Amino acid sequence: MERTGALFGHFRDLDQQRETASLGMWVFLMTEVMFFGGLFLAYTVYRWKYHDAFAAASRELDVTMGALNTGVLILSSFTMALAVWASQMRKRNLLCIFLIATMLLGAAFLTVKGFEYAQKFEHHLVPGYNYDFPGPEAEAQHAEIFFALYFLMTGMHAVHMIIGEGMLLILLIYAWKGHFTGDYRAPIENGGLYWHFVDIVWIFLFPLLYLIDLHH
Amino acid sequence: MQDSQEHAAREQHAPEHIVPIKTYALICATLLVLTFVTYSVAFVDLGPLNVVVAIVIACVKATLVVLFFMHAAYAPRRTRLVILAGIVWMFLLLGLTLADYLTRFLPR
Amino acid sequence: MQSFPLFPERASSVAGGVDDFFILLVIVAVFFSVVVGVAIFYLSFRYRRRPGNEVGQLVPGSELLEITWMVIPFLIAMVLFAWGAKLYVTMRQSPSDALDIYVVGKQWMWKIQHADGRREFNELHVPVNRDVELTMISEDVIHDFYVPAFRVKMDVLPGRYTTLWFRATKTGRYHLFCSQYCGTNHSQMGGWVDVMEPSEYQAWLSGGSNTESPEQTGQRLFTALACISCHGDPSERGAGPRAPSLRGVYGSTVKLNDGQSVTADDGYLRESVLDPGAKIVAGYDNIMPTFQGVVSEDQLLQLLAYIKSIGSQPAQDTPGEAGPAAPAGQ
Amino acid sequence: MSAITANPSPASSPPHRPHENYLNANYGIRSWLFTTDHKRIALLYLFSVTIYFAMGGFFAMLIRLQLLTPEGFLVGPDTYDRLFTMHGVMMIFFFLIPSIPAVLGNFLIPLMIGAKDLAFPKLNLLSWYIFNIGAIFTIYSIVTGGVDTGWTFYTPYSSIYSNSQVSAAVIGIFITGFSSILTGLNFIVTIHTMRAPGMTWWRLPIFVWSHYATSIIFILGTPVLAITLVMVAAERLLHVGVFDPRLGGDPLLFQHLFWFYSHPAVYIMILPAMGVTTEIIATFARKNLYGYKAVAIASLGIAAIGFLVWAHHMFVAGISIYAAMVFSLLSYLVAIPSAVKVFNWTATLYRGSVSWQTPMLYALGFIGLFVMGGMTGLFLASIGADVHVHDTYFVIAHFHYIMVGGAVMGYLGGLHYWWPKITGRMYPEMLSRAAAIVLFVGFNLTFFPQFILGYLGMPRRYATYPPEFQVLNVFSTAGASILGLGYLLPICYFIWSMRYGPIASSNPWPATGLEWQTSSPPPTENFETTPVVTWEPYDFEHRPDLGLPKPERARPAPLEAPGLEAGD
Repeated sequence: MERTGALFGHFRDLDQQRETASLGMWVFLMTEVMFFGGLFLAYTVYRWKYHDAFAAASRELDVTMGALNTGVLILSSFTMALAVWASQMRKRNLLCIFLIATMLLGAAFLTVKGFEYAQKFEHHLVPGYNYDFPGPEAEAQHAEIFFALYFLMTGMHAVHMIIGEGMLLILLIYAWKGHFTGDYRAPIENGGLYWHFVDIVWIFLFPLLYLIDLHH
Repeated sequence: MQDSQEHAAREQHAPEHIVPIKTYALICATLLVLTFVTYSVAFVDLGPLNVVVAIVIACVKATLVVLFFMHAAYAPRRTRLVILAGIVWMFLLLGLTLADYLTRFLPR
Repeated sequence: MQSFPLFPERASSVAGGVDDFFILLVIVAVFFSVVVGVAIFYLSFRYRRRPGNEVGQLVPGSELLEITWMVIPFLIAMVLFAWGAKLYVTMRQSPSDALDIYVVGKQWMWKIQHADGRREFNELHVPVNRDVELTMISEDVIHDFYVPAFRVKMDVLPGRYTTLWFRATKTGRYHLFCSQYCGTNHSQMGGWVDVMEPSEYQAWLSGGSNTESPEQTGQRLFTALACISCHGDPSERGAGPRAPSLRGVYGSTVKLNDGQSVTADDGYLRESVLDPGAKIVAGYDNIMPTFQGVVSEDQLLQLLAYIKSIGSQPAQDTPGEAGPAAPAGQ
Repeated sequence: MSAITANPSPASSPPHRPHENYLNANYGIRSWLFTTDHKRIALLYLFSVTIYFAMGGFFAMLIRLQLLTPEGFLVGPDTYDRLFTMHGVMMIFFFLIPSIPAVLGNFLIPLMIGAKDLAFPKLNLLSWYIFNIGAIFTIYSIVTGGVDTGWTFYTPYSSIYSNSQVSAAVIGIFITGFSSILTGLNFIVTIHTMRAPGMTWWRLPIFVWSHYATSIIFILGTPVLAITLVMVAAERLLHVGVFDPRLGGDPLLFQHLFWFYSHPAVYIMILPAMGVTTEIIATFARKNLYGYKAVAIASLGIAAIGFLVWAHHMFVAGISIYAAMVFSLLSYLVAIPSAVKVFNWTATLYRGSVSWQTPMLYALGFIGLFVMGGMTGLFLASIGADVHVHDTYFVIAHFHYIMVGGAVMGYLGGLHYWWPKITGRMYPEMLSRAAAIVLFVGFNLTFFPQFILGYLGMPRRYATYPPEFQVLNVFSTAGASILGLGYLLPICYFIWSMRYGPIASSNPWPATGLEWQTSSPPPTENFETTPVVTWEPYDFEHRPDLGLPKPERARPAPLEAPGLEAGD
């Protein structure tokens, strides 16, 4: 579809176009909810079945890094919200600065995550690769399910983060060219929605994976 | 005819809402505080309440993000309906499956 | 080609009920299909397009009619649901004094052991007019134990016991199928169920060569695997009560050290052998090693048979074990 | 009444120089592969799903041939297991699920609501590419040895024990899932935001309603299947076990996750076919649809309740008996919106002007077969009867009545009905009626004996079977050969008609929908000017623009005996 100014050919007006883009993004995010929902279901079932093994396995995770990462991701959501705000206020430079800040915070999150993964490899906690959990055999097996879910859940989350970083880069380039400080801002707003959604997933992953019965 | 067009117009012309920066900052601070709270509480033995507290705090945080960072508080009703559908369906998945697991070994 | 049946043989106590229900369903299905079919034919002929009837007439809707044809199917559906559910409850509720037979499914055969020890493969001999309960487990993938003449089937799962009961009402030889797809030779994984007169069944049982009953094997394993050194009765062996006695455990309610209690059924006992730390009896420590990889599914079923056999006996008034509720074990 | 000026009326369009339309707007392979026009994408989908249907059909014929004799007529069990798996995978994921939504829905939804295109045209094209990439993975798995797990991919067989190309097939289906998601997303957003002035929700054709309901399932169900397949692939490829029973994993968890999508997926197949049927019945009865609102709400009701019933596939799998009862009760509730639809379709014929043209034959056939498929669904929803017939040929017969008798009949009926709109040409009427009747007869001969086989206890997925089941299997195979020939007929005459068929007018039936208000085939932008809708749906009485005579109030025709003279 060719663009005539900010309006795509098959829309009647800008309002219709904006509403459409926003609704499309929200619908997409609901598919993401269900996507992670499957993992949350698997997690819930096994945590209910193998509570103690899950608690023991959870204690192998680095809570401090997890908490730190939660903070980093919340801050990145904040800067992303500010980026949307800057786009609404039509401030191009501010928009670019906030986008860069978001990207940096996202990269920081992924770096910390990378260190955590490396730790798991060192501690022989990677199922299917070098898994060797200290403890009774049955508990070790159930803990293996925990680590399988840990890697699947955080891995899927990290994949979304990486996609988000790529998306931010593209947004940044177009923002720098001044695309999103006029009437056409849907990509920035939808990018924001996506980024916040990824944040929300982590908000749930953190307590579920890292904070099982730490008081023992 | 007349009202249907009006209705369509209302649907399509939701005014764009600009949230002040102060609100964002406030929400961000709240989220960070809640993160700290959930982290600290995890080390206190509350019995089965630990997981409840953790989930409740996570839900509060997620709600704040959805409402303010994602502007759902200012979004048209249709958007809120979509969000509601997502949440309801996820609970259908969890609830009905757990309905099997939680009753599977009941005496019969 | 030969003559072929249109209705399967009926050889169990539930088969008649299932067939009656099935016939009711057929009547409902045929009734509605015929009503709709005749209505379509009649209306589309009666109001066919022809000169003078080029356009249909506007027919206003009727809420009453809509509600009527929502309520009527709803009521019929609820009757059918209740009927089907009642039937299902009968099928799933095992009678208490059933003959226990153990079934292990694997790709692609059924291994069956009878209460007195006789083993057989892909064939099941049962006495007529006697409740039989199968305790089933799979060594690999999901299988399904299906006897069409009995109208019963149940999936056989890896890692968990499922049970199936029936009471054969007619002697004869009936198909046994695996009805959950399990790989290449799925269609070969089956055989026959032989329903015999009780006397014949006894004769058949004794026809096996020097087999011991699963209980006896289980008792032997109980000693051989040194279960007895901890779980044995102090009165018998003088072993210290490091672990709860297993006498009278089966079917009783067990208090756990986290304050909860469970029923000591097949699933619980299985878990306690393979994953002893999962549920620990109140008052004991988590010291038992796992027997995963040490005992096979067959042996596990034999141990279970032994524990079951001493479970029916009341707990001896052994010292160190108090409480009216039978103390329980791992 | 109608604010838009109808485009070239049949008389004014010269047969040799067709007007500018989406087909002749530009030429060349690139103009098709890079098109964002929903109508061209629909044709791309038509092309793809026809190929996959042919593949699935080919496997089906081999399956039926194999079952001609008890000991297996054709191949060994290894090959047979691959045949039925690939038949199921191709037919379900690559034909039935995309067939009506991605072909007819894609083509018609913007036309029906008076939009120029779907909301996201590029995503629409992307979804076609994703669909085919997924298909390539799956076909790769066939070529390199096939998959033998059944289309249900039950763990632990699929994740640990099977020695076939499970991973490639699973990845293919995972990828294809995203094309469903994008299509569903596109439809939902389009229906919400792109309706023409005056096209209120209660003026939407039922076809659009049913696609809206279908899209809800697409977007809320498909992701669950996607993540489930990710877990299977992770367990198989990386040994990161989630379902592995050796680790204490629960194989039933997979079944819950799988059926959470795959049961509603049945409604993905049947709901659009119901939409097609509704359109056809209203048009060929030339009458307003009886109980329009009830039918519209029933579509949404089926989609919603459809999500609550999945565990009726697991009654004998070892789920809790309490859960089984809840799911059985909920399963029965699906009967109510389904019954509402059937009764309303039937009531629509009352006082209509019924014409037995080809699409109508398919639509009436659809109702009959759907009623039978639906009623036998009651057997499976009730736990007591399901225990016996579960995983037998009864189930096979039941879901083929829904999927082939329902969805495929609806799809073919829809293709005939909108063929003049899609191609601008008519198909041969007598030949197509004959094909419809052949299909109806062949279908029933194939699948009705399987109900009996199932009650006799023949389990599904059997490469060999006890000899007493042979007679019924031979009937079934004989029917399948008729059915197979029946499918060749439409393929042949559709291709013929694209070039040689008589030129179709813009509204040949005539019908009331907006899609018939533009020319056949429609121009790229769909409408010359944005249409304004001022009429209620399926209203033939107040539409002088259709050129029909006024219905006569006094009906002279005397009541005649119900005849059985015609067709099926």
